[in-house]
Amino acid sequence: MPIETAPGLEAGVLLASILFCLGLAGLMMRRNVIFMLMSVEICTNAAALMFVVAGAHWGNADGQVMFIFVVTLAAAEVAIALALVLQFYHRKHTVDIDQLNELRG
Amino acid sequence: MQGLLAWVPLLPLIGFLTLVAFPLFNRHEPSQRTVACIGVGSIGIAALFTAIVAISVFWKNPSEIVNIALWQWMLVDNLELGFNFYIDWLTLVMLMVITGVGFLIHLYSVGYMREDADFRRYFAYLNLFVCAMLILVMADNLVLLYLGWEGVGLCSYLLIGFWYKEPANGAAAQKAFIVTRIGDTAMAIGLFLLFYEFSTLNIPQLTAAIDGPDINNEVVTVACLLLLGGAVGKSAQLPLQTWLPDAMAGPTPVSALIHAATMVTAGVYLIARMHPLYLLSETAMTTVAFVGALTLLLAGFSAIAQSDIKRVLAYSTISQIGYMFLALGVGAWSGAIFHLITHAFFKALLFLSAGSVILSLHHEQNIFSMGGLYRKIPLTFICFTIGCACLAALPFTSGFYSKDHILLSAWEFHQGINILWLAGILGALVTGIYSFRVLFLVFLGREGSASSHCNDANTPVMTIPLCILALLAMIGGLLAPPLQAVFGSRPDEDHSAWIEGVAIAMPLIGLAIAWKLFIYQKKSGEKRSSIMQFWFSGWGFDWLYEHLLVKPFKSLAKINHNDIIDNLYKGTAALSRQLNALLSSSQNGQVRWYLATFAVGSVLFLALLVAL
Amino acid sequence: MSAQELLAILPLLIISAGIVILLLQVSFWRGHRGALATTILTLLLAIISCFWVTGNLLGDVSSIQVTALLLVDHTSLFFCLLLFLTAVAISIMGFNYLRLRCDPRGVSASYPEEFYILLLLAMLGASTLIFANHFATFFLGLELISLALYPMLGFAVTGEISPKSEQLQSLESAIKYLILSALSTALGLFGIALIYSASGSLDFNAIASRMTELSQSSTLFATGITLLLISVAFKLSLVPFHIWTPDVYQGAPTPTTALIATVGKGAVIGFLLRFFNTLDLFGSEVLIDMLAIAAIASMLVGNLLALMQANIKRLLAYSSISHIGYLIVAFLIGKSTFGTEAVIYYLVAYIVTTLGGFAVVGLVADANEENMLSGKHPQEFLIDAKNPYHREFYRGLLWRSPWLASCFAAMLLSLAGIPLTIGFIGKFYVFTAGVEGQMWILLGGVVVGSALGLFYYLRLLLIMVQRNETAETNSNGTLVIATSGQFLIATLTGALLLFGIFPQILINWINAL
Amino acid sequence: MTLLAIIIILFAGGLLAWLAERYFQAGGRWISLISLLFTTVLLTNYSSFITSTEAITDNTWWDSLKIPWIPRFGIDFYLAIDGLSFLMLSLTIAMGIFGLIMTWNDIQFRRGFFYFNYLWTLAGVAGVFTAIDLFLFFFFWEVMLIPMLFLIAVWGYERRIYAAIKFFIFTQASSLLMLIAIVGLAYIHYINSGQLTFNYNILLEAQVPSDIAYWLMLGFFIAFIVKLPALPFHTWLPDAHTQAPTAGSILLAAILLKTGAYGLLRFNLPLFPESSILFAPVAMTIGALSVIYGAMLAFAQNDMKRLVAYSSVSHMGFVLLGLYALDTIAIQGAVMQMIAHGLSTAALFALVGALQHRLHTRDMQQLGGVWSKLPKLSAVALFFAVASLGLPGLGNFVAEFTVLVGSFRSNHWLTALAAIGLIGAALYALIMMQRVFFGKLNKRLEKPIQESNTADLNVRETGALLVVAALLVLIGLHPQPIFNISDKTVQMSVNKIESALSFQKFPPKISPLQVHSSRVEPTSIEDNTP
Repeated sequence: MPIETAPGLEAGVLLASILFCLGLAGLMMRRNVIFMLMSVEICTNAAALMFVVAGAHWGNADGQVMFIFVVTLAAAEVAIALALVLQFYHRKHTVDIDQLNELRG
Repeated sequence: MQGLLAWVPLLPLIGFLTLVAFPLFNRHEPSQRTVACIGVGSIGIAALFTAIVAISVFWKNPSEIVNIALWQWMLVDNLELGFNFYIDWLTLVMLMVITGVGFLIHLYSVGYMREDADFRRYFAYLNLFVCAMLILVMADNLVLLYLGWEGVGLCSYLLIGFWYKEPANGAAAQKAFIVTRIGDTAMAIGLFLLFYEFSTLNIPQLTAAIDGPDINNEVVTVACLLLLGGAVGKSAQLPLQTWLPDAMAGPTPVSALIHAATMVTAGVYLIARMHPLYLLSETAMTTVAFVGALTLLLAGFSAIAQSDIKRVLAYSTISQIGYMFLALGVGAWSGAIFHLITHAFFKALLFLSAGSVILSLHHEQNIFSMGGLYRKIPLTFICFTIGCACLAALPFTSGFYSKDHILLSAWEFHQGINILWLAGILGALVTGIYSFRVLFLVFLGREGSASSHCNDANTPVMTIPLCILALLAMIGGLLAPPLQAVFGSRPDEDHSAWIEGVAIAMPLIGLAIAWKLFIYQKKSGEKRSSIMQFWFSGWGFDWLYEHLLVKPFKSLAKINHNDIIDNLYKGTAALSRQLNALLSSSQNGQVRWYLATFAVGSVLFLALLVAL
Repeated sequence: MSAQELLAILPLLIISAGIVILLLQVSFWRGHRGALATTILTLLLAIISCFWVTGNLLGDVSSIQVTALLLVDHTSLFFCLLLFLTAVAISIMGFNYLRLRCDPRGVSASYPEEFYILLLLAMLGASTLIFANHFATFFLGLELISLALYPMLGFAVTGEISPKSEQLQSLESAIKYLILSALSTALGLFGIALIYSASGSLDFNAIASRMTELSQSSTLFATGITLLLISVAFKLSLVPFHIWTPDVYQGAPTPTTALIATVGKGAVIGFLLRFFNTLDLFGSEVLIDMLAIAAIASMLVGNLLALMQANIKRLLAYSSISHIGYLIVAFLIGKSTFGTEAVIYYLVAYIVTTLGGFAVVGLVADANEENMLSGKHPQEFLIDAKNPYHREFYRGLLWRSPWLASCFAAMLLSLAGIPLTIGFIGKFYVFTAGVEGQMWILLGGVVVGSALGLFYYLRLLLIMVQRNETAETNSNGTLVIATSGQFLIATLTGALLLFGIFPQILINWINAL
Repeated sequence: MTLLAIIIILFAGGLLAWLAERYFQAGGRWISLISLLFTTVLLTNYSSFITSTEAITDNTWWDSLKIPWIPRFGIDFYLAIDGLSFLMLSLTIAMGIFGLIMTWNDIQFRRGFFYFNYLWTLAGVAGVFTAIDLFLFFFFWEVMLIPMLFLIAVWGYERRIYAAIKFFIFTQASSLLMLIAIVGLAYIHYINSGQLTFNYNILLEAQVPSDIAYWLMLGFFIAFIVKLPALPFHTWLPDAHTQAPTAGSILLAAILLKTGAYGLLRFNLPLFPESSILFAPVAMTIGALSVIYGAMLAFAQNDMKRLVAYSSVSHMGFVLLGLYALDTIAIQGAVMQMIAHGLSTAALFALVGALQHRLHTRDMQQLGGVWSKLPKLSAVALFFAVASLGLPGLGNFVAEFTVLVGSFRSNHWLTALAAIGLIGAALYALIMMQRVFFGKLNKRLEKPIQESNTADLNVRETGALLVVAALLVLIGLHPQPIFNISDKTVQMSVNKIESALSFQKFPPKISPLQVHSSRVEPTSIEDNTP
């Protein structure tokens, strides 16, 4: 049952978008893979936040459920990512993403 | 009886085929004797048949017409062409000239070409030529005529370039073919126009259709002019006359047969054949007349300046055909044909005797290195003299009668002194000059460089034709064919005597001048006066065409040698290769750059969302 | 959740069961062949179950709603079927790939079995995505695929004996894909969130019903859809989100490449069809135009990029970009069943051909690898003619191993859309769709694209038929491909020709489902 | 049934030839020869129709075969033959045999595969000439390209890859336009009649709004003139011809080019009469320009093969001119030109091939004075050169003359322009004779002639060439049978045109608007799923 759009929603959208943009910026600026992963997390969480806001706005639980999903996903993703980064470090002895440009053309 | 006529063109064809097919059946070359038998024999029989038919069928009534339908050639929509022959007296005359003179020249060739390795090829070509020429004159529709027309063109090409090892000959041959082809194309377009207008190309039907009430005169004029284009090309008249002098590169008998007696007169035949059409168009007639007049003068003057015996004859041929055109132009159809016949006789005679001179001098053709040959080769001398006399139209030679006829008609044409007549008269004078000039330079006067090692190369096979031709040239004046049925007879009113007088006087004056100028001229053609030089080069037409047409075309072709249009596609290919390079550089393997593009892409999409 | 519903999602259940079994099996008794057997068995069972479920969907019940999350209908089942078959092919490829690169008895033992587990996981994700009728399931499926893909992309790393450079490239591709796809996921999530906040629901049907009252032009909603579309476009590697494709394709182990190129895209297309149909988004000009632009861009850019490409895996990557572009043309003509049919047919053509292409490339590389391991040739990737992924390696292949070359030629011709192959019929469908929708610009794009495409396909083709003047190309010797591989290629070629010459068969199947 | 048999024999023969290579080297060509002869025998089934063309006035097709293929789109495997198809088919087979015999010993590398491609090309072309279902037509249209591609790319000369790809991209890209046009036509017909079909006979009655028809017509037209080829799409031809092996060039020149002309006559004119009338002046201009331009380029070439190739551009220009004169005589002439050009040019290519085989060059700067060494070859070459410059009494003349006579009736100036091409033809033909055969023997040639005791034409070659020559003479002197055979087809197109002309007085009923309105009920091609 939609409550007619409270000011909360716009604010939430705004906040989330800012958050997302921050993440994106970090992603593009950082060269250290670890930090890049963090930035991705920020982006993801921005989305998650959006869900929560929306859920609150509509007053139903789906938002929260999605939030759980997102968090889980993030965890899994990071786990794999770290494994890969580890391998990367093994072989190149660096975590600088720009070293990772053998494939091109 | 009439069926024999179908064999007349067929026999040379058979001769040609057998000669060509020889190597298919046995590997070593046949003996000259066999070749000669086939080559000459086929023409001989053809001539015989013609004679038989002429005597049995045509002799009695001059209005006899024979139609021979062989088979349906094309029948599409309303285009109906038969492979049919149509023989009236005009055709018959041509037949007799072609087969008769042709036979003599064939015979002569046996002697002339005896040393040549390609004996068989020579006679094959010659037979093919006769066949084509016969079809040309016998055709009952213009397309069939065109077939013969092109056929003779091809043969002339092959025979001019007969000694193919010499590049110059090849060039001359090409020139001949292409220049005539230009005329032929005009003629072809003329045919299209005629068909478009009258929806038939059958000559009798055309002549019938012309009598119809509503005739678009412009169309007829244009058609006539286009046909004239073809005629001008074949008959080496202005402006397409340049090929004939070069065509002398071929063996001399060839020059005699093709470039004097028969092929070059095809144009005259064509116009005579289509005369009902021309009668409808004043413009066309006058054009023909003036082309003739102009040509005969130009060629005549050029002939005076030549140093090569054959080129002199070539120019004289052009100028004589000019006379014929003049005659056609003034409507003296039968006169034109009559001159055609006599010209065939004496010009063939001249060429053949020239040939024996050349042969006797081991292929020396420069008249300035000849002289005083009358002792060495008397027979040739006599024949040549007769020829010259006829050419110059001295009284009581065949040439005199025909040319006189032409001059008179030119006079009648405007009832009095007029340009055409004057041109003819002047031409007669010039003719006298150049013909006797060459006679004197070659046979009289003091000996030239080449004259010393001259030994008579005449063999019976060569002398017999010479004598016969000489005889014909003498008495040819009496053989005026009965062509009234074809052209309709015109009342010939009597003329004041002085006109005749002028006509008779002119050649004699020419003779005198020639004697004055050339009999003791020192034997060196080196330094000519500029005017002579100009005439020598045939009034600079070659130069003109070279710079006006040939050079531009060649350079254009060279510029576009590899197809400008292709660059369009090459360009496209290059462009896409560039784009490929550009885009590939975007794939630089940098993750952060990739992220950036991703971001930009997203922004773009959102922008689209706003924009759209 | 009734029994009928449970039965409806039988394929999912079977796959999941298969995963569990495989896990247990691996943990107790490692064995490459065993793992393969189980995988294929599972997949076959799933396939059969698909048919069975289809059998149940008769007459009035054209589709079964399983809770709010899943919806089983004919189209989705067909997609499942298709993808499972693909998976079988991929597992065979994987077997040949890993056979040479992992040896459990090595110093640091490297085990191939996990590959199959991941494969099954990906399939589970894919089928979930296809059945998804709710953003939660959509998200779940999509992520399941991605999460399974990351390790598969990097799988060469475990193969100790595989060449070092190969390992590095594989790793690189994995990391690149991970970061980029994580971002796109986040974006997609954000989009979903916006949609949710606009419509207040995550269920497609609910959203559809809501859309009627909430105005179409609601900014939030539109933005949300756009963002979602972007992340989907990323998965489909539509321009301008294509840029990861070549690197990832090139670096990854060839079976994985095949997987990501076929299943990864196929599932997403399946989802897209349902999503657009349920929400009836074909109505909205904006989205259509967006997709159209992306499609044209993909055709042109993809082909242009491929034009001079010498590395065959990259080449196929680029060509796949352009092919998705063509597919979108068919997709755009909307909810008419003909549109769906066209999309499906083109997808089948695309999958068969792409699989074939990658199969050949992979197996050729494997054969070459085998020669190297058996010490026939010193291994050196510097000379192009020795690099099994380079164009030059294929010079004169037709004279060395005719059958293989012929099959590959067939694949290339199919990619180029020449008759006698399935690719041609696919293209014909696209053209028909384009004409029906009167999308002349798009058609122009297709024509130009195809013309460009011809160039590189033909060049590859003609290189194979070149008489090999140079001796050293001979030294690659005849390539002996493993029997299973031969079987696979033969089957794919067979299908390619069969459906190319008698398309009606396939059409009937599509319409029957 | 015969038609199917012909096509199948060719396909099967190809496969056999390929497999036979394994077991005995010479197998391929014998198998090809046998299968070709066999098809010839099959063709004689239709002799009855040739003799009596009036006998079967009711139906245009002599024989047809219809098997449902893709019911989903109403596509049938529909072959049929009429006079035109028969002529083209005979030409195809004849030239196939000719090429085979002329290049009997040329191919050393992978003979089996060569003859496989050779026969498959022929099969494809045979399909093109007999397919009456538009989809099927397109199908064969593409199928014939692939083997040709291989012929050029594998057995070609120096720049074969470039030539092959160029050839393929040109034809393929243009044919995609045709595919769009085909689908468009079928779709519009479907919209109007509710019946989805690609059947030519039915689509002839399709009511297409004139503006759309114009575009569709262009789609077909471009595909066909690329193949013809005409300005400005001709540039693939010189490369393809020059680089292809002799047999390939023969096929290209004699047969593949004809498919374009055939398509124009069979599809463009009858399917889109109104738009053809509108478009005719443009097309005729293109034709006339091609005549001139091709001749000029031919004249400029140094490579003998390129010269002949460009001469084909010039000759096919006449075909285009004739077809779009929309006049019975002209169209008949165009048909005649297809055949005559096929014969003469094929022979010329064969001769160039023979020359290159003996002297290892086709560059005219390297050649010269060949006549003295190879009189037979040169004589034959002379014959065909003369034929291609359109000497009366040979096939080409009949063709060109009829074309010009006919087209003069519809457009004076363009025809006059094209007639100038006759001069051009003389130029290049003679220049070729002069540079290659006449003149002194080129110094460069003495060595090759010494070391490889160069033999003149042998019995096999002479025989083949003489047969072709005889055919040309026959056509030149007695073309009537051919006119009669093709008459019915030509009449059909012309009638279409004329009815359209009369129709133009009262503008067509269907307006685009109406189409859109009628687009409502069957929005898409769904209702006729089997």
